[in-house]
Amino acid sequence: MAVDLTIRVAGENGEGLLSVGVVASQAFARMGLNVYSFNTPPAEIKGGPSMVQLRVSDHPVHSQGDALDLLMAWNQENHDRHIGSLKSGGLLLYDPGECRPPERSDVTAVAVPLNQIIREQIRNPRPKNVLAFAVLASLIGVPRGFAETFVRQKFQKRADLLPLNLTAVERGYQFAQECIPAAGKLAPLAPQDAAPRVILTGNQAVALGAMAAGLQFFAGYPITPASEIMEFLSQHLAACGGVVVQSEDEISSLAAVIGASFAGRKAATATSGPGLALMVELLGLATMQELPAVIINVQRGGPSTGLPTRTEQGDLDLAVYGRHGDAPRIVLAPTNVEECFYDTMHAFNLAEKYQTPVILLSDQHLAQRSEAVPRPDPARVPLVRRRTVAEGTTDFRRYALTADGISPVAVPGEHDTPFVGTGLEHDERAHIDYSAHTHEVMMRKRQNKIGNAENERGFVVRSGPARAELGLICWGGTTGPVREALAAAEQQGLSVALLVPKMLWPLPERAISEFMASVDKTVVVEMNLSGQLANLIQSRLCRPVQRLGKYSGMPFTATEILSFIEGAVGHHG
Amino acid sequence: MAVDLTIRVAGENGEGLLSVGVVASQAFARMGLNVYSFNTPPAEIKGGPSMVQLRVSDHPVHSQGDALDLLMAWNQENHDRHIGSLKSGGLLLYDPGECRPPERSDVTAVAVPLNQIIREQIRNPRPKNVLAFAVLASLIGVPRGFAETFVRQKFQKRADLLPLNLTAVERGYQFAQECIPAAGKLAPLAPQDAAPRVILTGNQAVALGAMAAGLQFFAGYPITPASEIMEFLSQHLAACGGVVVQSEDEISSLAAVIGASFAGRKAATATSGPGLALMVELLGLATMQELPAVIINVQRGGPSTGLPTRTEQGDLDLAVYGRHGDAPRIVLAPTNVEECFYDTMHAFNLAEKYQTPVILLSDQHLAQRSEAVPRPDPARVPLVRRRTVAEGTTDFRRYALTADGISPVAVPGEHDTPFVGTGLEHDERAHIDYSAHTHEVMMRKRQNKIGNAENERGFVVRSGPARAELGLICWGGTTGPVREALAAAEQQGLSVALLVPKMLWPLPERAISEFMASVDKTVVVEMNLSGQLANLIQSRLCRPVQRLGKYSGMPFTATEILSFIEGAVGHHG
Amino acid sequence: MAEAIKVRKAADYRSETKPTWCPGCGDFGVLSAMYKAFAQLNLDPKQIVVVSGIGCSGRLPEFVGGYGFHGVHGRVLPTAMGVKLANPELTVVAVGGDGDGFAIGGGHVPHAARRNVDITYLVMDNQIYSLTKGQPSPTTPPGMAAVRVSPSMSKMAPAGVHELPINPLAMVLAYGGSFVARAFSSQPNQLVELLVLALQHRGFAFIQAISPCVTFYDSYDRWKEDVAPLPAGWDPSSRVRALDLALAEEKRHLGLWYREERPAYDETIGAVRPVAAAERAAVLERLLDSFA
Amino acid sequence: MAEAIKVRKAADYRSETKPTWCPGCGDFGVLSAMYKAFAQLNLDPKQIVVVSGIGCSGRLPEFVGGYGFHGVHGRVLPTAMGVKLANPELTVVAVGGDGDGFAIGGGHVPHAARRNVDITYLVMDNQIYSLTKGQPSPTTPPGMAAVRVSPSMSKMAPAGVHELPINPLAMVLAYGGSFVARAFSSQPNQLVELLVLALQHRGFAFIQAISPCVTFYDSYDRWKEDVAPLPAGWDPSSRVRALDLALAEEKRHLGLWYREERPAYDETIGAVRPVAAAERAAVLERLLDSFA
Ligand SMILES: Cc1ncc(C[n+]2csc(CCOP(=O)(O)OP(=O)(O)O)c2C)c(N)n1
Ligand SMILES: Cc1ncc(C[n+]2csc(CCOP(=O)(O)OP(=O)(O)O)c2C)c(N)n1
Ligand code: SF4
Ligand code: SF4
Ligand SMILES: [Mg+2]
Ligand SMILES: [Mg+2]
Repeated sequence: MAVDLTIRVAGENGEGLLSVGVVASQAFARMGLNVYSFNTPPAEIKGGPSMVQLRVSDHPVHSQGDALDLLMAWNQENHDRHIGSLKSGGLLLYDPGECRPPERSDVTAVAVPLNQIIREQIRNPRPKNVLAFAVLASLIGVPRGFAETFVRQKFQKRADLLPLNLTAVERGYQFAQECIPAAGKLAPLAPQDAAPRVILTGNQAVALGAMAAGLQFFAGYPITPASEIMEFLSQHLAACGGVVVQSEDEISSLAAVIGASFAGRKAATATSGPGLALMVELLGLATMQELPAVIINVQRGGPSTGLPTRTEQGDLDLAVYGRHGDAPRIVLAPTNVEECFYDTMHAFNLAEKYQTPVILLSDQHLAQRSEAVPRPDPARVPLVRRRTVAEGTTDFRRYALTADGISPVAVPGEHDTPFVGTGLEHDERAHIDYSAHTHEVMMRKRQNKIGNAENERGFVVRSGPARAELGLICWGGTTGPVREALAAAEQQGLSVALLVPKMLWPLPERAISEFMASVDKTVVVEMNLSGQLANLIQSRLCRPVQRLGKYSGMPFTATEILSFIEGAVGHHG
Repeated sequence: MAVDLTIRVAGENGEGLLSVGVVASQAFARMGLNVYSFNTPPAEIKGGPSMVQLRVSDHPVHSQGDALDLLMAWNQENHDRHIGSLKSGGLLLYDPGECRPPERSDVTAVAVPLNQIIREQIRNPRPKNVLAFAVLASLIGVPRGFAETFVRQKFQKRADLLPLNLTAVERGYQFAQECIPAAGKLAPLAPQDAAPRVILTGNQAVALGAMAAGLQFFAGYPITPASEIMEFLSQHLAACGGVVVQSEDEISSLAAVIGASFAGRKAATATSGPGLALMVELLGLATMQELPAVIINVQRGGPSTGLPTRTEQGDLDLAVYGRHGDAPRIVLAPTNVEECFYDTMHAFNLAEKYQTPVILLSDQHLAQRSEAVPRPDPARVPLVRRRTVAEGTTDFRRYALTADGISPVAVPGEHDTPFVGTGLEHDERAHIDYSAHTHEVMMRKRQNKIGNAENERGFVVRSGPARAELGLICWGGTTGPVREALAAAEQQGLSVALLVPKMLWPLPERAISEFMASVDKTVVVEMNLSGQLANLIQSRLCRPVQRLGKYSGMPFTATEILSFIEGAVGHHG
Repeated sequence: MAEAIKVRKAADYRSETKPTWCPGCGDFGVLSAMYKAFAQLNLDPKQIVVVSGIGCSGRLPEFVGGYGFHGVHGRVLPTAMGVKLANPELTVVAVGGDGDGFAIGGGHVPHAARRNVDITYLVMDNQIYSLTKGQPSPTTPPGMAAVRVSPSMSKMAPAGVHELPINPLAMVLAYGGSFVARAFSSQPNQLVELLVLALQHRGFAFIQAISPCVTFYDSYDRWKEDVAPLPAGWDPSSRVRALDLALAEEKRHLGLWYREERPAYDETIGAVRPVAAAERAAVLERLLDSFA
Repeated sequence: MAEAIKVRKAADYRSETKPTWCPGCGDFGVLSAMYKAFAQLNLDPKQIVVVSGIGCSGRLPEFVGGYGFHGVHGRVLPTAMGVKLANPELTVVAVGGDGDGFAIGGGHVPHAARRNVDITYLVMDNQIYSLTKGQPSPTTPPGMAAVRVSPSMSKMAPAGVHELPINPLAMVLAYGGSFVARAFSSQPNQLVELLVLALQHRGFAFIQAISPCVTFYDSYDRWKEDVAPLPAGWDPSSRVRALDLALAEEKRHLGLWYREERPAYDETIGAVRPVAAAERAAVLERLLDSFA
């Protein structure tokens, strides 16, 4: 069987702990291994218990992993917090200067005196992260030469720190090789010969996807866990001729985005639930004026300020129904870091094509974890720009009633056919008109136009057998663990299929309906309490689905879903 | 058969036209007649065509009426606009100085030289409204003495204007009696001996209901068609010890309401779609802190700024689903002016009892029309105040997990058990807590608490036979015309039943499900395009409903619904 | 291509839509001043974007024959900023009412001013919410017995308005506004002059245009008494002096109160510039390299 | 009932929750000054409501043993107004950060000031968004090379901040604030003094409390250089003088800049007063009569 290790390092926040994850992920990815890492930031800004978890494998991994193969505890408090998650037979590395000798007898416990090595052999606290990395790297079979090369590259620009860190690599390898008994050694991961990879968080992938899609204007307001998108773009968008504004609030962010879109540019904002809530009025304006705009919403635990650093899929209702009056829009949800890149590109394309706001739903776990993914190729998604008025048009009608509901637009500075966009009801010429006829016609135009987006291809992914006892439907960040559970269930011979709609509005009714017809029982898996996608499906298809919800602030694990599957179909197996 | 007249007066805005409606409604109501009146304000502030429509009957009326029995046209433009609505055999009164002789031969046309009488006999343009009223009153059999007494009372405080207006009454009666041929006389309405009545608009009824419920703090921001609620309360709430703030925007309105509620007071705001959209973030806070608050939302045509002076039922989705994270609340919708009073009282009671925001959905037509209704009796709804901490409690837990999910609250200045409310996830003591367990428990607490409100009695009204071919479901302002159509259909022997949920969230699933089981086919009638209640029903019950929608900015007429019913079940009849 | 330079007249900026304001509304004066200012600068209508919020005043863009954006209530400044940064070649004019600008939209003013967004912001100040039929606004003066007032106002404030009115000029000066002026719609020549200066100003140009509402708060008579030119020889280069006057003025002084040169926002943070697909692709590849 | 008057010490205002701020955070100084001010006035904890928005600073109410309201980002002022008008007996203190107060919440400040809502509003100004890890705020100074700055800040503003920082004192003075002061969390005695005055002030009392963030923008050293007392013999009765200084100051002057007596909002528009059910019923009947 393939090798697949789940490793957790737990210590005090601020000790360089999180960078162990960064360093190790990069190194493992460069070896061609698959890496999936995440961490839980503490509630406090400084200090407080913290952990980073890495899953490393020679085959693709879709979730953070579950029971730990290896736990490295930097102190007693963190040992106590996490020891329960170590699997029987797993490896515990603990700092004997900070922890009492461990009690569990079903695991291999090895003392790794990190602080003592730092104090006595390195004499500088900074490289503790590299030391920890070296111990781990050695244990999972990373060749020492590789680790050294990697650290050299990493500290290329900090020549002053390089010697210290190289020493840390040396001591780490030395310690692991000399002092860790054979029983502690892990199944070594062989370097892979993989396609080129990059390590990205979901937020980085979204920002890169937006740039690849031709983003020109971004306005945002800081909010956990979406801020990194704006920060990334602030550093890099200018190189592509774009502008980033940190505005005074989310309302102003979306207003500016809408203004920039009116001026013909591709524009976006990024926020989380509380910010999306503030954008509701302006979202309706964008629908009414038929303006492209991309709104990235990184969901966190709600309601209200909720759990800003935890994950949840609680904003689907708001994304779909958060508008006064019937103001349809498009809602997408990528399911992993790689898709964060491509689906963000699609979001811009759909916004331009349908002249509509598009909400892209990410979530804290998807946005802030990192994954080694195949290097994204922007050329895979040809860019779309909005339909504009034909040269020489004299009888310009901004909201011309066309067969597909999409009307050519004029762009200030570009076209000689000025018009006045308005959020009041208007006729084809954009003139304000409250008559019953105009309102009816324009309501249908806007509704049908968005309805047509259901026919876009590539936004529903089906897997598993053509007929199955159990059909799972899930969306967004929940998909990874569901996929893994599905693979395991298939190996057990359980009859399960999976449907993942990446476009959530308009709901791909046909695909879902066909899927439901092909399974005996449908269960919608999502990270919320009320079953928001389940409700949407029932409301459109009138066919009952069951719900598997999680609302603890933590992502599903594959094991949780697998055991659900076993409970649901296992009795036949 | 009972007498039932639909009368329209159409002229230029600003000529005192709208006050004809006010004066006539009041006079007819004082006679014990039922009155239902509405008007369409023009798009411009001043000038522009305008009309007022009155339906007068000796039996209860639930809608604005349909084909006109009488049209009074003050000028040509308005004649042309409205002549098509006059029923065959109806009576047309036109001002011969302003209109050409009319062309329709199937109506009785009578010249009423309003402007000439004003000019030559009264010599002051002001009492044109009273003159028009007098002509109408005479035609429908209001005794002249009654009209005079009424006008005397009306102008009690304007002694200077009284003689002019009495002359107008005299001339009006004289003209009608002398110059209108017998063919033009309408079936006279006899004065009724009815229970005491008041004439109220929906907005006035809501404001009075709020006062009756013990409203102490109101903050709002002007918006059509909700402003009258704030204006009314500004004049009158102080007498009940309350305060009204016109705040700088809707966000600040709801923030202030939430602050006042935290301080233990009954508090409310009123707005329309764009304002509700801005309140979404704070609504989540009220749910999270479990604070009572009443939000009155007077729906208007959407999306965006939409059709501010027209009616629609497009904000149900926003009321139910406008929140990030699973943040349940209660949504109510009264169906007529009388219920605006009582249901507003209920809204406050439910807010206090369940410690939750309650959204009351009205709509432009319901809010701004006036109806003669039985004088409301505040004593019919006993007042509820939130459960507070028991005297002497030492171990105060603000969010104690109780059987019904409702926890006693402490009020600043009143209870010796201070606590800190927060929108972050919190434990029973209101302490911030991000742990999975606390989040799960508190999510369920909030959800179940609101879910229990489904058991409140009196919020679902069923009418018609116990079993029927066709079952209609409607809500809010659509109910009046549906009721009338139902009565007509029953007279035709058509098999139709009606269910009206006045609580829309939590959805009264049991009642709806039983209703659907008792009919062959269910149709949801509502004034929107997407079928928002229909979607909610399907999402909860998974049983298909059909939809009859209207989205023209105008309310349904009973005739429209009747002909739908006839089409749906008529073929058996 | 040699193209004859077209010379435009005020009438060329009229749209096909006839203004819907009440006869006598101050906003007519503002509109015609705007036509004239555009004509003086001979602006190309396709390069003009007039952005507005909601209110009677917010209808103005409809009546101008350039591009227009009639948005939602209170968001005119960030919207206009988006337009300007998206295409710095455009002439962007933001207009609206006192409610739109200082109540619901008041939170955006400091930021437009301190950023020095290169737009003209003209507030048609009628000291009331007109479109909603006459509730008090942030600029409504506390005493108002002498003027004709709407029923809504007397309902909203049965005993008069109690809030201190805001002081728009003082506020914008305190925010760091780089061009601050006041005009009166009944003195159109000055308004045209100030508009021309504002349109030429590189940065955030604020004009408070007194523009009475004849229907809900007919204050023409009062204003005629109340306004005065700025003191003779007024030097618009001192923010402190302008602020002192704004706090202390007895008459409402009309004219250019303050102006300074400071880089505009599209210069400091930059504006959108067209970039070739190949350039964008190269940037992306470099960035992706850094994650490998 | 004769009840012995309880005399409270600062420690009596501590809540059971230990502050979660980073060691060295300026907000500690603000918190302990608040305990002391409450103690000096011997306030009954059950009569105190501390309202806050979101931010590191917004956590303060949690650490105070009175009633507290930790609301959403930027809405502290209208929330506090609601509390105060609902029960004018309460002592209402609004607290928050520079982002909470001047960015997302900036639209509410003018209105709280001009209404003269009787609350104390203390802004813990660290010139940065700390809770979100260090983006620039409306008070971030354009030049900041000398101080330790967060990674977020250097990402958000790779070439420095370009906006003019807002001037909180000038703004609140221009808004008509009736009590305007500045303090420094490292000079706690003065802060206690100013807090006591603010709590005693009938109306809107604004305190800008400089409160450095050691983690994302450690500016202690700069501040130690930068602050100075108000000029000797400063007379806090002139708004114009205060504004002039606010625009021109070279050092950041600490102390009471301005104070005036003016009726508070709960006096002008009134506050909630308990009314007997019978009285309410009578009012209603009278009103209903008018519709008969
Ligand atoms: C979010 C929102 N709230 C309220 C309104 C209602 N509304 C429209 S215009 C207006 C105020 C108008 O006053 P002002 O800005 O001074 O413009 P004026 O009509 O006086 O020119 C209000 C409150 C709205 N359209 N949107
Ligand atoms: C609507 C909304 N937008 C954004 C955020 C994220 N957020 C939390 S605190 C904060 C700013 C904090 O800065 P400041 O107010 O200065 O407080 P500090 O942390 O510096 O004390 C932001 C942007 C939020 N909670 N809600
Ligand atoms: S109501 Fe007043 S502001 Fe509006 S158009 Fe009429 S005069 Fe002008
Ligand atoms: S991050 Fe800064 S503001 Fe926040 S607690 Fe730490 S030092 Fe204080
Ligand atoms: Mg105005
Ligand atoms: Mg701050």
